[in-house]
Amino acid sequence: MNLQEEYMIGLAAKGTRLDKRGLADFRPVTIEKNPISKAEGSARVRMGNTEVIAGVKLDVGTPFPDKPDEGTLIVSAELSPIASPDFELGPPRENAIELSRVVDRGIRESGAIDAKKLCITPKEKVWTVFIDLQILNHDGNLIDACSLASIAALSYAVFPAYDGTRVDWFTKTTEKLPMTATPIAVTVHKIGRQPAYLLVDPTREEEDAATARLTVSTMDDGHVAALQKGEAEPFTLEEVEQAIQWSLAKGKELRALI
Amino acid sequence: MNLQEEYMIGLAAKGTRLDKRGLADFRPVTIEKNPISKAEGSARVRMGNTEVIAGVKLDVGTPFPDKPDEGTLIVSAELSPIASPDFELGPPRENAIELSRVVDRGIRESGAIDAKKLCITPKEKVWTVFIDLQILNHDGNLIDACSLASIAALSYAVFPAYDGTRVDWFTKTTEKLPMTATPIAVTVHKIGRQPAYLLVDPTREEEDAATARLTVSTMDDGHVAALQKGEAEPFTLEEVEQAIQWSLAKGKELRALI
Amino acid sequence: MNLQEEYMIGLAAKGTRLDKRGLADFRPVTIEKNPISKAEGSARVRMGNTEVIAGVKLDVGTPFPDKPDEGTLIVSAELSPIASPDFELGPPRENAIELSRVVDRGIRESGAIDAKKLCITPKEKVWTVFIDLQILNHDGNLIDACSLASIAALSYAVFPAYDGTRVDWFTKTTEKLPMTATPIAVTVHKIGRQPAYLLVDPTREEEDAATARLTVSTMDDGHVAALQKGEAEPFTLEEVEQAIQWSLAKGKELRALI
Amino acid sequence: MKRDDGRKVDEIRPMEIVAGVIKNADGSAMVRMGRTVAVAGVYGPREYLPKHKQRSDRGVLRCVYQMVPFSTDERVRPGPSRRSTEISLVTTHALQPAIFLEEFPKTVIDVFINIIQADAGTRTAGINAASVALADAGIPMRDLVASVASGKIGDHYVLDLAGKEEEATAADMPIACMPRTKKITLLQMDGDLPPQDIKGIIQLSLQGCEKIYALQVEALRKRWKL
Amino acid sequence: MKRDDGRKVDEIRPMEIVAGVIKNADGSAMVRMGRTVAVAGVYGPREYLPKHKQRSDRGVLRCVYQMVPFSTDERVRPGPSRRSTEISLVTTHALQPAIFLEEFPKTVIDVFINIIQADAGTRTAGINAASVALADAGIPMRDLVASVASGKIGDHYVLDLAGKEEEATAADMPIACMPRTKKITLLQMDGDLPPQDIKGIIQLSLQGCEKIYALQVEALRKRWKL
Amino acid sequence: MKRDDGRKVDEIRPMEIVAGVIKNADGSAMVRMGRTVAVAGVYGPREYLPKHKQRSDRGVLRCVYQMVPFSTDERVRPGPSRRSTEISLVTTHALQPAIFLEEFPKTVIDVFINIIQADAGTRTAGINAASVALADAGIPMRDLVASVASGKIGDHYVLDLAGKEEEATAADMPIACMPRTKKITLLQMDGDLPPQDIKGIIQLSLQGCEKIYALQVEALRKRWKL
Repeated sequence: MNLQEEYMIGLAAKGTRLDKRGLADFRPVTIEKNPISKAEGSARVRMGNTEVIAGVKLDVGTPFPDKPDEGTLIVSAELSPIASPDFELGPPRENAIELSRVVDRGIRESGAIDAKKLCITPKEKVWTVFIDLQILNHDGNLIDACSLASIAALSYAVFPAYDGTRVDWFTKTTEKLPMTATPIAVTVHKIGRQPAYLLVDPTREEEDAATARLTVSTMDDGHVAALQKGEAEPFTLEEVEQAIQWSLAKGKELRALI
Repeated sequence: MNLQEEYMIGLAAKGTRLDKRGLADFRPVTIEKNPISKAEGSARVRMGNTEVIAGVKLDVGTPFPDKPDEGTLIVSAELSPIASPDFELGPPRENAIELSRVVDRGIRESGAIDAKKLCITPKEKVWTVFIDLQILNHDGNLIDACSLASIAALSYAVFPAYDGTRVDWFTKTTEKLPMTATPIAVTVHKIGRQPAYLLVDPTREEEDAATARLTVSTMDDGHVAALQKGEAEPFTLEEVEQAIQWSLAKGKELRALI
Repeated sequence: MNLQEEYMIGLAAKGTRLDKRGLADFRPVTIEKNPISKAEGSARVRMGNTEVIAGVKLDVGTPFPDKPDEGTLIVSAELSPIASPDFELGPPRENAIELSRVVDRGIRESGAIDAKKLCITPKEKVWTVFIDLQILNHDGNLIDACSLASIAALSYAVFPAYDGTRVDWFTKTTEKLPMTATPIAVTVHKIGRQPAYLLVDPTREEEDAATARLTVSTMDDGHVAALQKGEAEPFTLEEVEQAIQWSLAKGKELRALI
Repeated sequence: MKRDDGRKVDEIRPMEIVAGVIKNADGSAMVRMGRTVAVAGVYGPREYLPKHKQRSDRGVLRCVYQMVPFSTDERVRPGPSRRSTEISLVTTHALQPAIFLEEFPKTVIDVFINIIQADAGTRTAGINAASVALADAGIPMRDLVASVASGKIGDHYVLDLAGKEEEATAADMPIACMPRTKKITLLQMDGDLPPQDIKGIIQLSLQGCEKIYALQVEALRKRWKL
Repeated sequence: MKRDDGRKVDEIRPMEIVAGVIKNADGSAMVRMGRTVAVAGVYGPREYLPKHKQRSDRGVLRCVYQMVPFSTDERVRPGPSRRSTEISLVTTHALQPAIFLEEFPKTVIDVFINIIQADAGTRTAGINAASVALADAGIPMRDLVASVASGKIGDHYVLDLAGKEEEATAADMPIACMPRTKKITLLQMDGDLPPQDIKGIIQLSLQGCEKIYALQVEALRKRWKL
Repeated sequence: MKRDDGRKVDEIRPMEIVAGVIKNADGSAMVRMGRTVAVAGVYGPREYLPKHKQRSDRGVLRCVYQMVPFSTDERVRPGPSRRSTEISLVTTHALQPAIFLEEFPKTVIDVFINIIQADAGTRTAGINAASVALADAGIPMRDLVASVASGKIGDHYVLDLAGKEEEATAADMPIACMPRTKKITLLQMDGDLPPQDIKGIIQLSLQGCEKIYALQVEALRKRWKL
């Protein structure tokens, strides 16, 4: 453990942080609606100096054989080296894959999109929803920023025109995606080991010092839609319960911004 | 040449080996029938400490344009690093490719499967037979072990239910694959240069010392279905003839185990 | 700058080169017609010690959705290590990609092939024209040699037999490709910086010393079909005009060889 | 509540654990949980190459999870997928806290987990196998790691989901823990649950992990002839 | 001649340039040309690894151009394509003459250009952004590089093609130059033009580049609060 | 027996061998066997990089076989396939015994074999070309390597299968040997043959290899103006 890390733990013991925030405080969060007019829907999320854009594109494809009457969802995140000296060129590595899978499952498994309403002709044609995440600046907490941008972009998206044969992306309709809920991911990070402290929305500096994290996705009705523990330090049951409580509270705040 | 190698050659000159076997002796060989109930057919082969599983999966696909009324066969072997410190992660390298191609040709070119009976609708739908090889422990002679496991798994396999549209892998029928023959591969290895000795079923240690090998696949009727020389030391015509004789004899023993 | 480079610049100042050519002179150029009988059309081009073969293969495929009534063109160049100690094994790198894209655009954008005449059934079936470039010896000026070989191979090509279902490559017809023009690429290279000199058809040695190049593709009617500047030294407008003049003159000579 | 396979809600599937199944490996184990079969092989600690990847203060744990192509109803394509990459990552994190990595600076411990038959709970079976394989390799550990996936069907918390229960459950929650301290080293969940249910399911799983732990210890005893 | 968007033939699209948009980068810029939006981030000069790639007499410039999947009507597949590889190469060559690379031996300067919205002229927008980002990073430069694509519609030379003009033009000619000396650092063209038109279009583009240059300088002034 | 192309059963196809066809290579050769054309280029012996791959006691031979996309009726996709990878491997083994590799420690000899037209027997044509190219490069050799594929049609052993004979034969058996000692360096076979036929076909091929060998020597003599 280095000095900076020890100092952060010391602050956490007093309930505060390098930038004076409380442990359960987010940095200022803003959502810009549809900054990308070429996308069917898009959202730019800023959390402090972290900045991401989620873009939703729609296309017509074939359904999976085991779900012949449901549309499909593909979430991709590339950690483009434009956003951080830590990112490298090349195909997505395990961190980018975990990020996109956590975002994906938070939307997919919560049933936030009514996948059956994306079916055009069973077994033959369904809408495919692509969510692509572009990180513009990485200053920590990408899971929460990307999840928020994704669900916001979905809720802003409209279908392009489709005549039964070809999609005309140039002409957008006013029909919205069949959204049923607004799952929000909040990730609680742990710093220190014994004693350990929980905090939310870390900067990149805090994230580097964190020993573990737990992402909790919550729904409009207060239910939990997804959990994902990351990194190697264990959690106790009490810490999990604390994380869920914080996520419910913070999730409500973030949901209100969309 | 190192001491161990010289010692092995000395033993071979006396007709024996590190583990007391004769040059033409296999280690104990056992075949376990259908250890993998999810596969359409499977076989676990143990040759001494070498252990491999072959699994057969069936699916419906399209035929190749030049053989519109024949089913297809795909043999894949990955040398998973679980089985040996010599194996590395990543896509199959030349040794794994040679292994799977020798197994593949031994089955394909011998006509052991009646490919025309795998045709469902000419030009449109045929059965694809996948043979996947999982090496659990590599202690030499993978070609023979994998070939034996493959032909055994094929002979144990049954078709899954198929209603003309979708394969139902959950429901297995009692219909066997259209097998016409049981080709068996026996690989004769050469140790030393001048003089050189032939032996079968080497351990990994013997294999590392071997200078060349010749795989001979023989059929139920005593014919030869395939030859494949491996590694860089040449063979004389007399050595080739010797290898064929051994392969015929050993092949009969191995075939009886299926 | 090394001595050899300085020497070349000194020669250029006097209007001459290592092999006594004038700055605007090509090495001897020959085109061999259809050296590859398996290809639908082929051409071997020699420019001094540079030797390339272009082979044209035709197949029936589906059109791009945005051009449902046009055939497709795919140009591939691999810089096979057989041709030069500078080339390495592996998928095409940026130089090979630039080479194939410059050749591709010179043919595609000039409309040299009447793509609509490659349509068999709109939206469903069109001819795909593959041009593959095999470099046999690289002694400079690959762009011009490959462009020339490509357009020559296209003009020598004939359709294979096609019965509406399968292409029969074994049987060639006498029907030629629907060619409308013969674009010829001439690349002008720059050596030195201040002063700088222009020259055409460099050897590999001259090419290594060159600081920039400009490829100009010209048509039968004296029009320009494509420009592509390469490498990092800038050009002045006057140099561009000079390059176009040379390209028009040299292009006429090369076109006459087809 | 009656389960398809006759188990009680708080009962794990019939489980078989055998250590030492791969002769070439430094440690290995096979775990069967119902119809799911995982094999794990451990190689190391061995020098970590290339050298610039070495950690001077501790060893590095690398786990690779993969499904063998014939392990499922529909054949799995060989090679890594996004799913297997993520499971490899969370598996590494699930096992790492149990190992005294600080005792092996500059080395790497490789754990290869091959699922040879899949019927729910493959990541948890893989973690159970890997944990025994690490111990079989003689690597000093704080504790074993035990793992199980549970959920909620109807009003019941249900331990060790199997077969069609994965579709019937309101949520699928795989968990791993170090049983002696009940510290949670893996926690994932997809589905829809009120917060209080999460606690209930975790507690059920922690109890299940104790049973698995006992079987792991027994398998190691048998292997070491204790 | 009346253009679709009301511009005169020698008028560039409405253009916005903002320097310093990416906090983590050593230099950065966003350029909007009509509906095309490019973001460039510069990292370096930094040590070039692996060492055998270092040049002892100068630094190396590497540009990577890519289109973000949601930037176009039909989604772009992530990852490099033949097109993006070529554009990365010509972009590197377009910018390199402007930089005093000889002052940074053994280093690499990485320029990442992401097109987040595409509507004609993405490579030129990318070069304009990258040029400002390099200056924003404080890298010593002979000049900025400005870039624009022009063509010929009917009898008119037309500056800064946009939207459907790319289909209407007899040729599409992107160009980049160092405006102070009018030296051309990028020149490409596809189409069908008599030689004299090439000169005319280049001259029009060189004039356009001067306007772009003024906006680039203005953006840097604003960034440096001059 | 009458063959499609009028040859006798023990006759090779018309064969042309030219050494020194690639100026840049250290050694090269073109071999035409009927309509099959192979070109081989040799680079080396040269330092083997990265260094950890070097063998301190001998040089390493690497052969890469590939079919050019336009060499066949249906276009071949560029890049290595499982088939070409295997042929590269057996080609390396077929040539290696003929080379005094122990004279070139720490080096690599690269042999690139491109099939520019394919009509049966491409691997054997490639080996014949590579063998001449190695000699052309001045690499000390025990012997040349000659190669041919034979089979059995009806009751006849048939030398150097071509065209549709590949489908008519009961087996396809490519072989390579060092003609002076008749040692077999490549041997493959697919088909269905009683054991005694294998001996017969090998003997026929060994005779065929002597004829090929004579043409190889002649080509080298011509190249060296002996």
